[in-house]
Amino acid sequence: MKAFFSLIARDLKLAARQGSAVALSLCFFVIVIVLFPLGVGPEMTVLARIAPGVLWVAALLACLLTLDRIFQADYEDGSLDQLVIGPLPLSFLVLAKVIAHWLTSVLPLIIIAPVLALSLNLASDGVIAVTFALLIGSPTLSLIGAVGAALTMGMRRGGVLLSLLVLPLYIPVLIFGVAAVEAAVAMLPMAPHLLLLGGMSLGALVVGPLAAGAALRLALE
Amino acid sequence: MKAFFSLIARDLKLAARQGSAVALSLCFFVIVIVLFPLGVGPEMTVLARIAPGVLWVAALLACLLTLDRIFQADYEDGSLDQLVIGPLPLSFLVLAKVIAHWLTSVLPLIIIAPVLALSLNLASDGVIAVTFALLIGSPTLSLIGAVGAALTMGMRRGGVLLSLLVLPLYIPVLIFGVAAVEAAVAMLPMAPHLLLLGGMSLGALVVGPLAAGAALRLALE
Amino acid sequence: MAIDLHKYANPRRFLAITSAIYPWSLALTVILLAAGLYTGLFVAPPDYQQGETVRIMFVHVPAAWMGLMIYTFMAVASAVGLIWKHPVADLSAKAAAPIGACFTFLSLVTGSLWGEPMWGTWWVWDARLTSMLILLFLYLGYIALWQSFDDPSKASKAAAILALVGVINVPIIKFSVDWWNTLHQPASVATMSGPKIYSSILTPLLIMGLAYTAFFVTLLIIRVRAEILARRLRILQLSELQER
Amino acid sequence: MSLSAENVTCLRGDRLVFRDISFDLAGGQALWVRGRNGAGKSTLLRIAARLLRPQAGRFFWNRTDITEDDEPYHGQYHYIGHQEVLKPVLTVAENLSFWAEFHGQGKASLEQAIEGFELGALRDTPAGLLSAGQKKRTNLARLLASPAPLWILDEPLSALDTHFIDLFRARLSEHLKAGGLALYATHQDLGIDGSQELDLDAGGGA
Amino acid sequence: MSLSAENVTCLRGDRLVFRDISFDLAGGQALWVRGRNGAGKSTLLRIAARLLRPQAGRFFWNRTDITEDDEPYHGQYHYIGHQEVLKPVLTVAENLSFWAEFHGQGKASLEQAIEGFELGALRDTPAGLLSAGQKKRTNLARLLASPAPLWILDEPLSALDTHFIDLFRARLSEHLKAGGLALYATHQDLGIDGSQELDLDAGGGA
Ligand code: HEM
Ligand SMILES: Nc1ncnc2c1ncn2[C@@H]1O[C@H](COP(=O)(O)OP(=O)(O)OP(=O)(O)O)[C@@H](O)[C@H]1O
Ligand SMILES: Nc1ncnc2c1ncn2[C@@H]1O[C@H](COP(=O)(O)OP(=O)(O)OP(=O)(O)O)[C@@H](O)[C@H]1O
Ligand SMILES: [Mg+2]
Ligand SMILES: [Mg+2]
Repeated sequence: MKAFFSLIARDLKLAARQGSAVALSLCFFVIVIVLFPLGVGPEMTVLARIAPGVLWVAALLACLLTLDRIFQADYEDGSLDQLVIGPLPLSFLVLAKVIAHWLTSVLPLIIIAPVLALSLNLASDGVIAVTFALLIGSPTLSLIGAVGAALTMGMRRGGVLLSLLVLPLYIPVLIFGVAAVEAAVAMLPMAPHLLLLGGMSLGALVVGPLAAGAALRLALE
Repeated sequence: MKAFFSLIARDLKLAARQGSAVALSLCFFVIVIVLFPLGVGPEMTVLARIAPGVLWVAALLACLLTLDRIFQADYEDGSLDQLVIGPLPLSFLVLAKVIAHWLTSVLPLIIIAPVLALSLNLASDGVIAVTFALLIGSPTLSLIGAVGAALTMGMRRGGVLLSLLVLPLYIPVLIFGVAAVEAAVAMLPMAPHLLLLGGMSLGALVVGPLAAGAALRLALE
Repeated sequence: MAIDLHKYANPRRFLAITSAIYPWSLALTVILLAAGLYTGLFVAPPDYQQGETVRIMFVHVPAAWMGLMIYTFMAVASAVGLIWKHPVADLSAKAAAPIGACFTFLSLVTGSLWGEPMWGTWWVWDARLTSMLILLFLYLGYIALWQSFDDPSKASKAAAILALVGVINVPIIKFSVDWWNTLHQPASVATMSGPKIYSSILTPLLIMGLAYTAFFVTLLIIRVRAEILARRLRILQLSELQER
Repeated sequence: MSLSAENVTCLRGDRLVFRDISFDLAGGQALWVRGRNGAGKSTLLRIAARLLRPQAGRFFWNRTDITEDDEPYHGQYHYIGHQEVLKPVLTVAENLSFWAEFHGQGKASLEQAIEGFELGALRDTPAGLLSAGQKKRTNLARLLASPAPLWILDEPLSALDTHFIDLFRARLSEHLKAGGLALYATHQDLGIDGSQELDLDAGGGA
Repeated sequence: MSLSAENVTCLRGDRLVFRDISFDLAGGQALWVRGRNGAGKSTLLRIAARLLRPQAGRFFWNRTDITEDDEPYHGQYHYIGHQEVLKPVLTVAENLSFWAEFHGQGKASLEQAIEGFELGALRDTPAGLLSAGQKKRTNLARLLASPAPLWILDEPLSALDTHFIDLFRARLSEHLKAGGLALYATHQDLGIDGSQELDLDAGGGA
């Protein structure tokens, strides 16, 4: 357990010290959302219409982009070798890394999402919905992403393969996430969608670390 | 001159061998454009309305993401030290790297853009316009991007800073690029917009390599 | 301006000259600010459409001007610093950036405060507003770049490169309203054909503009002097280190 | 404690790196793995650290077969490879204290590691600013930051100056005296008393 | 040909690495830069390769001052640092031939480099698969892939086995005999006749 928490603590410290992980995904998220109105034009109705989609797509992409950081840096400088031969079972190792990833790369997006949603002229029910939906759905993104990251680690065409592997698995999250927001905007109940998102997160919590652990062992040999 | 072309040739060979650069930006571009209809919903009119914006934003982001590759890999393995003390003047060195970047990371997007534009239900005039606008405007993206990449090379918060520095400079390209497409769709002349884009590319061709060369020398010291 | 800076860029002379100017610019700031606020808030008539909210203009418009002007100033100072290697030019660019960022931020905030009564929303993504936001990003990038280097002489060169490349955005921001039809007002004071508004509004506006400029000069002097002293301290420390 | 290998054979890609390597190492002993460049020293050490799987052969830890199930071997060794395993933005002390904690150790062993490799003056230097030899020492200090009976060391001397080579030799001797085991590959003779030698050159190399 | 330095002083961060270093090197001579870990050897070599700027001091190439304007010095030297400068996906031959071409050389000098460091058997191996010593040799082979009068070498021996140390010494002697210059930092004595020594330990180190 001490190893588990010390690993999370180290990753958080590294993120704070280097800054790049936290800020990169956040910055990317904000940039996408700032660029959209510029590209699409300022009409309020159009913006409000596409806002849930833009927010979710931006969050998905921001997450996708930071996935390779889960293991890559440790792999390159040899730390991963040392982590793997250490006392922590592989799936806990993955879990610790995923938690650190979610805290540094995903949580900041969720915190800033309401402001961006408002600026896109989303109705206030939608703003709340998008925040909740992200909170409940996004752990799936990190967990599934870790499997992809472990599978493609150290590979030559890693980046691409990672996107191709992970993306199809992200689509359900996108669809239910957007559905939840649109339901809220249309004053329909959004609980069913949120429950589904939660269910996916729980499933991913069980499957993700195991699969990613196995993939890690493979990739290192 | 031999040094110049051998550097371009090497970068192209590396890209072909590793694949990741070409495919990553391409893959990202396609993914953004595929995700959009999923997030926004399949209504043709909405899609056609936002298509020019989505295409340009996706191209901008794809380019932004590959920028750090211009110098980072060579910096990390020590090649950049060797390149800098070699026979090529710094601004030509930058130019060679930018050309390789554009060929491997931007040109593929432009080639596939018409297909994606059609899939977003853009009018055929718009499809032609978007291809031309990208062809004329995108060198600016690589050239300005190189300045940002050189300025942030080897920095701790490099990735984020790079986006923050480069993004504001990309906005004019985005605006005129979208304007060109929308003009074409509305049957208005798009030549003025294209001329402006071309002018920017020429300006960037002069300023970019000089500024990036100066930045490189700074970063290496 | 470039020539002037060039001539007075020697730090010692700069310190001497600025200590002479400083009290005057401080006094000017206070007087102009008082005059501008008085004429703006009490003398100028309320607008027949906008009512009393029009008075936000006297804060908003000069702040927007300053945001644009200070970035231009930074670019010029950077060029001087790069070409003639004058340390004071670099330092003034560095010192001006946060001030410019504050003015830009002020214009954004007052603009949105004004937008709520006028357009019924705090924020729209029109060209003028967005480009002002982008200007804020430019300032932030510039400041972040300064902070990313440990070595000030490197930082000043890197930041100068950025300021010079970034200055192309200033005209785009200035003319964005003329080039695209947007919600926001087109320029009516600083236009090619001269001002187009009544003098009862124009006068306080111009006074406020001057007041902001004086304020900027005052702040700039304070900050550059602090920078020069800090750098001297560092040089002292380093030479002490070499002695050891 | 003991580590033994029986007829270990390794292929990498299509290339036979070495075949039928055996050794038997008891507590207090060291094994010097020698060989030309490319002979397969690093490969053998990575196999011993279970970071690579051999094509054939068996491994025993304390006479228990660990070829398939390495449970008893887990956490019994340290591996120092060619890579420095340092995070450039963390200081020397932060880097080491993470590894100490990760292996369940506290402050005390951190201090021991810093003293053991004379890193006191560098403790608050970010690892990215260290010189080559300073990095190497920090990496070696992981050996003391958490105790483990077996040390697997791939070229531990490279980049060290003569003073620190002596220092390292002293640390290694202490470890052996306390009953530890070591497996090391160097091009230079370390001169550890009673260390066995394993020469891979019989098997080739390029 | 000659390279000389006068009173070179270097600060990194706020740390004085060394001060008032001077040397004078003529064609056919080598300078062995010695010093403890952290003494500043790599720093001095990077300064000589114009990859770092010193705080103070002057450099002369062929008696011309190159402190400000290094035009005459450009392309006159090779620098081999700690990093391997290899692209893992390119083969040994491809890596070397790029550097040969970049410096305007053709096939002939590539062959010379490959032979000179006995890389023939590895020519089509991707650099990513090489062992540590093989990487080092490929990196050193850049010295022969394009000619330059001055060689600046930072720990050229690390990871090499005794055979290749001898081979490298032979290449260096040939270079010096042909009138070349060399500046090298090693912890081990290379035993080059008539090489000067520059000991940085007077200035400190940690
Ligand atoms: C966040 C929102 C806003 C931003 C970023 C913004 C930005 C600017 C900028 C940059 C200028 C300088 C124009 C120049 O020098 O050419 C300006 C001027 C001006 N703004 Fe705004 N503005 C905002 C909101 C508003 C609102 C809501 C109004 C009122 C309807 C308004 C009215 C004006 C007026 C009247 C001028 C003076 C134009 C002139 O005469 O030159 N602005 N604003
Ligand atoms: N992944 C791989 N695929 C194929 N061959 C490999 C691979 N990795 C290493 N080799 C080859 O295996 C051989 C042994 O490599 P190893 O790194 O074990 O050598 P070494 O004895 O440590 O040499 P050095 O003294 O140079 O460090 C080398 O010839 C190398 O080219
Ligand atoms: N960027 C930097 N900022 C501050 N200090 C630095 C920086 N880079 C190196 N140093 C310090 O400068 C000193 C000299 O480093 P250098 O790499 O030149 O040593 P070296 O003689 O090559 O040592 P080694 O034998 O270990 O390679 C070291 O103490 C190092 O910690
Ligand atoms: Mg080895
Ligand atoms: Mg060194």
